[in-house]
Amino acid sequence: MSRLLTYAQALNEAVSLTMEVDPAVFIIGEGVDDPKGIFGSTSGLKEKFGDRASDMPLSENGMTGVIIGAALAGMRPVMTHQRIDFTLLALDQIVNHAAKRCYTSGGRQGVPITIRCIIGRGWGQGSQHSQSLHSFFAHIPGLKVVMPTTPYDAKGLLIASIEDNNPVVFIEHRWLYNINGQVPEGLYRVPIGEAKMVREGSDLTIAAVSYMTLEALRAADMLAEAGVSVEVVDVRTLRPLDDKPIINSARKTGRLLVADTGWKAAGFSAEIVARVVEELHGLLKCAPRRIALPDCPTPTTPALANNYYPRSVDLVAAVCDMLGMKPDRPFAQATTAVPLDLPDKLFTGPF
Amino acid sequence: MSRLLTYAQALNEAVSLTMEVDPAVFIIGEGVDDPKGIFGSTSGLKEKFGDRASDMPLSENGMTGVIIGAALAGMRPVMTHQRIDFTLLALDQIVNHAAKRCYTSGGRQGVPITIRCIIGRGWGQGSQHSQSLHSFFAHIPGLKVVMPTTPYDAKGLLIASIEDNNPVVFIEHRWLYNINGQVPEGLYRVPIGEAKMVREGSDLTIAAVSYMTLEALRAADMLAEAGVSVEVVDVRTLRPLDDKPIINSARKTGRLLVADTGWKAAGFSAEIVARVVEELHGLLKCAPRRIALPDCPTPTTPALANNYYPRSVDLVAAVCDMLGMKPDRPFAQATTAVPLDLPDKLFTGPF
Amino acid sequence: MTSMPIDTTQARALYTKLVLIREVEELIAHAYAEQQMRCPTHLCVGQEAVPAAVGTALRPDDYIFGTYRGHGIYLAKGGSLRAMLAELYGKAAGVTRGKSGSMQLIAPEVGFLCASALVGGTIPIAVGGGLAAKMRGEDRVSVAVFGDAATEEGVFHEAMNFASLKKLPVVFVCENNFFAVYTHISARQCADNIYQRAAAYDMHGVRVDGNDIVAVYEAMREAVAVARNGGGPTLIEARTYRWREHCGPNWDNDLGYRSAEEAKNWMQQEPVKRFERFVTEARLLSADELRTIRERIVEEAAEALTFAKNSPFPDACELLTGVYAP
Amino acid sequence: MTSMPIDTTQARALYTKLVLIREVEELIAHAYAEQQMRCPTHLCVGQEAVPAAVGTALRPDDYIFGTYRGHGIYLAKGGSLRAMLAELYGKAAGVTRGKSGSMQLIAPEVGFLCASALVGGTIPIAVGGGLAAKMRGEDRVSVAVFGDAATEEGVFHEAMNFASLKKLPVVFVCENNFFAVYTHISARQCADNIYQRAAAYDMHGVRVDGNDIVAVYEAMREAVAVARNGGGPTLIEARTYRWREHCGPNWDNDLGYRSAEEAKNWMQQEPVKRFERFVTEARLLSADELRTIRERIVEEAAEALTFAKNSPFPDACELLTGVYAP
Ligand SMILES: Cc1ncc(C[n+]2csc(CCOP(=O)(O)OP(=O)(O)O)c2C)c(N)n1
Ligand SMILES: Cc1ncc(C[n+]2csc(CCOP(=O)(O)OP(=O)(O)O)c2C)c(N)n1
Ligand SMILES: [Mg+2]
Ligand SMILES: [Mg+2]
Repeated sequence: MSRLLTYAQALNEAVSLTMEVDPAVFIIGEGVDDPKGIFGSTSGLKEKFGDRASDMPLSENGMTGVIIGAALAGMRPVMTHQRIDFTLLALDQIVNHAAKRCYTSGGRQGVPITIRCIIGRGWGQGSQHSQSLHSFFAHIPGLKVVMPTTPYDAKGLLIASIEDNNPVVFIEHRWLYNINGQVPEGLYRVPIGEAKMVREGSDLTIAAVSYMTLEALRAADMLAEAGVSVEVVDVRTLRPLDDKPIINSARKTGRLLVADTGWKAAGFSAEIVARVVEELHGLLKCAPRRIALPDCPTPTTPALANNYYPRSVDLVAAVCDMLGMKPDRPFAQATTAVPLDLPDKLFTGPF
Repeated sequence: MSRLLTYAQALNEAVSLTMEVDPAVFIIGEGVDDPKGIFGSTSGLKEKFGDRASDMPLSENGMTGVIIGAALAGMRPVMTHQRIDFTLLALDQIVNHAAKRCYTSGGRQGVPITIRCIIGRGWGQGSQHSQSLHSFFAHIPGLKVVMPTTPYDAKGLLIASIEDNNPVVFIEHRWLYNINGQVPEGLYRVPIGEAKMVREGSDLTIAAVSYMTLEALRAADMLAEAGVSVEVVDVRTLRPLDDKPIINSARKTGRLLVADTGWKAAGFSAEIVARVVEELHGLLKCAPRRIALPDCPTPTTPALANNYYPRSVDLVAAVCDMLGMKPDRPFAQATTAVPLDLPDKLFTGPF
Repeated sequence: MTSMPIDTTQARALYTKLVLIREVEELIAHAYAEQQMRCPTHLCVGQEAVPAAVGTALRPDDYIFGTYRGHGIYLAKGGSLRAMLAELYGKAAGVTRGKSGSMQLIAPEVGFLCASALVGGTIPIAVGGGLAAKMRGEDRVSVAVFGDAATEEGVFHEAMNFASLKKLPVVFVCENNFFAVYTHISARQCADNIYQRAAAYDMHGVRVDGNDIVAVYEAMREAVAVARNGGGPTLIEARTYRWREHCGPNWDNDLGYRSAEEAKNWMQQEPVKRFERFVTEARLLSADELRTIRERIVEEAAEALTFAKNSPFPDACELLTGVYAP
Repeated sequence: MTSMPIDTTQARALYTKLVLIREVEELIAHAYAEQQMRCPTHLCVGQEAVPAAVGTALRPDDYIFGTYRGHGIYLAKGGSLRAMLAELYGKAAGVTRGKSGSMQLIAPEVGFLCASALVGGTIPIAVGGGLAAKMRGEDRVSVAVFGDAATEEGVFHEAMNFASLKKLPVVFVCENNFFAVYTHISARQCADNIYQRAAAYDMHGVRVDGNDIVAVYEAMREAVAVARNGGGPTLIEARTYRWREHCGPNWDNDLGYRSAEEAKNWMQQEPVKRFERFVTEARLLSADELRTIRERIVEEAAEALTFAKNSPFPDACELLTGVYAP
């Protein structure tokens, strides 16, 4: 049976169900059992599972060590970070320790931990509360990195992550929390390591990460009205990266645009471009392109933040340019009216 | 007057000279004033400058905060890390704090710190002591990232880094410490943000990072004997990246090979490929290629580490393949005799 | 009769800062609902005595480093009120031209060198300020102000060790309001003993009633004097209470994470009225004088708010400027 | 006459581990010069009493977590000698098939869950072992072994707080050998008071002579008993001395970072001879018995070395295996 759930509810259900079936699973993080319950994604777990859903001191590196140790001792911990920026305090444990343990044990030890991190934007979060640092994790062998877009994928990928015997960095975009989607009851898995074609098209491929998938779908709608057929692939897993659907799509359409939530330089979008051009030499009809954040920290004032985050209109403009078309004026008007430091109401789904 | 100095001596001289002319400069790091003096690169500074050359507690994040604060209060600190892996403990201060300060002060505050980090390999350093994490820093607006290859560049770029009003991550490859090169006396600067063509050629461009520049030059020598003309560009600065010499070279030769000291996935080599193909659509004669580390942590045993690090023969093989040639046997034999967990004696220079 | 801990000049300075912080925070709380200050804003209503006393105990050339809950020390150290409010409105006249909002205020011209939205982030940075002063042989003091939860971060420990090792002129001021967002200190720390941790670092530690501005001021003056004279760092734990929600202008005791009684008890220890009672009873300042000070502040604050609201946004082209220092 | 702290069985167990560690370390030091153990190797010669006592005080199902200077606790906890030496030689029969060398030994089958080349890295990881035991209601104890410099890292503080907060069954064992590579503790820490820092975390702290295996054993047994019975964590500071260079097999007092006298004094407190004197004087073990134990160990070690040298390297195709657990 499938119901309409929000992304937050889907996450909550994934944790709750895995905790029900496996006593080794527990969840720990700053605010897990507080009145807001990580934007609703952990609400009720304390009531159901007692100490297995718990708060923690503000000690990100140490507490990551703690869950690694618990995992080595047979548990299956889930950690939450309300902002991915806080994981920079814990990279020694994540990168030097968790990511290396399986290999350096000669394959004898798994580290079944899931580290949920929220990326976000809006309302003047500013430079230290809105980074999108997924490329760091995508760079590191030994980690798995997932970034689900829909409530369905959020639940299925979170269950798969918790059940995985390796450290998984599970990255959620705050602006997805309120979107709706059909989500089956009970345990199901979306396999880690599979990209997904979410819209078929023939003129151009957009490979999109997380929330940018929604902007890409919207851009595709807008472009469809202008007779342009865009294919959208939701990357979903950054490591291991499933490049085949992206490469196949780009081979078919002959054009690649990558839409990322992070910075461009030495970022994840570069990896997609590199993989595609390494495979498709001479088969692209125009140069690939990346839409990512401008090369500066996040400004707080809406006057500048409004121009910081790329949106569907920017994708539309890039696509038109790649196709040698002049973008119609109405495209731009369609979205600039929406206040850009709050989630776009048009994006509530269902997806 | 120019003399033959080692890379380590060149680094030492850069710090010493800047400390002489500017009382705001000081150097701090684990082992700075010990008998080994960071592989000789800080030897003698304690004797000359007293407390301005000092050891520090094993508190990487805290001590990075300390130098940021000292910089905000008018000092110009240099920090050393014997291994870049230790900077993972300090990324909160480097990325969340130092990198953001100028922008978030509305351009009012500079953070003139230089963070020297050594990357390395060999003698079973293993997974936690031999990472090449430059792509992390290259991703972050607000940081500058340099990786000099020659003693001349090491001195000139280190002086430029210390004099720069921004946080500079200065990355040194351990295997370069003993190479020799002509180094002028006195203060001189190599500008941050300039790549350098170090060998002219017409058939293919190798863009190389740090130590891989030496492997590239050697590969070019070997290929020259087979009548292949390779151009080599030493990237030198990763952020801000000076892509023009690389793009111009690739435009001329029509072929691009990137040789990096780090991992491939979402790494720095992807950025170079992406920049070049975005600019040179339809102008490359074959697909670009990346030579980087295999997608696994560093193994300790020489039996596996021997196949971990790419070398000149791997570059030669890639070049031959890109040119549709079969590589001659002798190429391979030329280097496999050298023990691969010790620095290659053939690479002592002068450069 | 015991000797008076403060004189009239000090009383006036303390009261001015205390009321300035209170009035400005209340003004922000009121105006925030208009949704024109579009950035996360952490008010220090109820806690004003700590920043007011700390700021008053310092010289203009002393350094101070704070947190996202930084309006108090910004104002107490002498930062421009207009520039702060303009910053909250994201305006070009803001302290950082609107680039960092409420959470990362600075006022380098009066020694407020930086704040951070990362808990604990500026503790070691403040120690660096002390190191710079010591290396240059200056008699400047550097102060770190941080919350109770910040002491859970490893950098607290690292900063304490280094400051004590090098006998740096640093004062660590912990505003212990018992909560990190909705989580009580008892769920995060093994003991409610922050000031006692100083002993582990061979450092003097002192606990004060953070709602008693005179107590904070005395502890601070002593710590500053010791630091200025080469005696090394001190840790001050000031116990106080946040009245409004963690982030934003509202009241949130209805959420149930803390009890109404607890909040009521703390509000009875309200720092402003308490100090007013003290200075009038001690005849340091008259009720009239207090009223005059407050009225001037209210007027000034209203004027600054109007200025902030009416001043222009930064130009769009500023998005990419200031990433690097020249 | 005071009561005897240990009986014959314990004396035999302690002596066996003590000599095993000493003989194996010396054997490695000797063989290292052949340059066939091609990985950084940190010997614990001079410090053997600490790991030997710690290992003896634990049950096989207790957890232990160590550092790159980990041969001692690996052997004391019961790890295979052959597999350890094969690991140092980079062979497929090594504990990790040659993938991590000396610095990251493990022996999960006897509870040695991991080591780290990052100073301080495994302190919080050990706390996690304690958390797992407590959550499952087991009476297992989890031990963190680390050097003096590790206490400078923020994670030490974070781990101590959390272990005490949750009253976890953890024992923190600090091997204080006064140096981090060439740097004396006085240049790194504000006070030579590691065991006293426990107080800050409402935890029991104890300092012992780390060259007196009986003293370490007694402190450890008490800490383990408290932890096993739900009494929470203890911090033990064992003061000892590293004889050879920080990393590698050589002597390095000629470098001048520590004095010859200091080293000589410590060597006079040599743990093996000291314990031999103790057990023979107390008539717990005879000189003959001691000789027999040592001879068996020497033989076993020589055999293991031959095994390690002669066993095959891993196949080149293993480079890319084991990055992820199935
Ligand atoms: C390193 C880090 N972890 C978590 C957070 C999220 N966070 C923001 S404020 C806060 C509470 C901090 O409490 P405290 O230090 O006591 O200061 P207070 O807000 O009470 O003034 C938390 C957990 C953060 N900003 N930084
Ligand atoms: C986080 C980190 N910083 C620095 C180093 C470099 N390093 C390796 S061992 C060592 C000394 C550590 O001393 P201590 O903890 O006392 O242990 P000991 O070697 O004396 O047993 C240092 C500084 C490291 N490995 N990890
Ligand atoms: Mg608080
Ligand atoms: Mg030591």
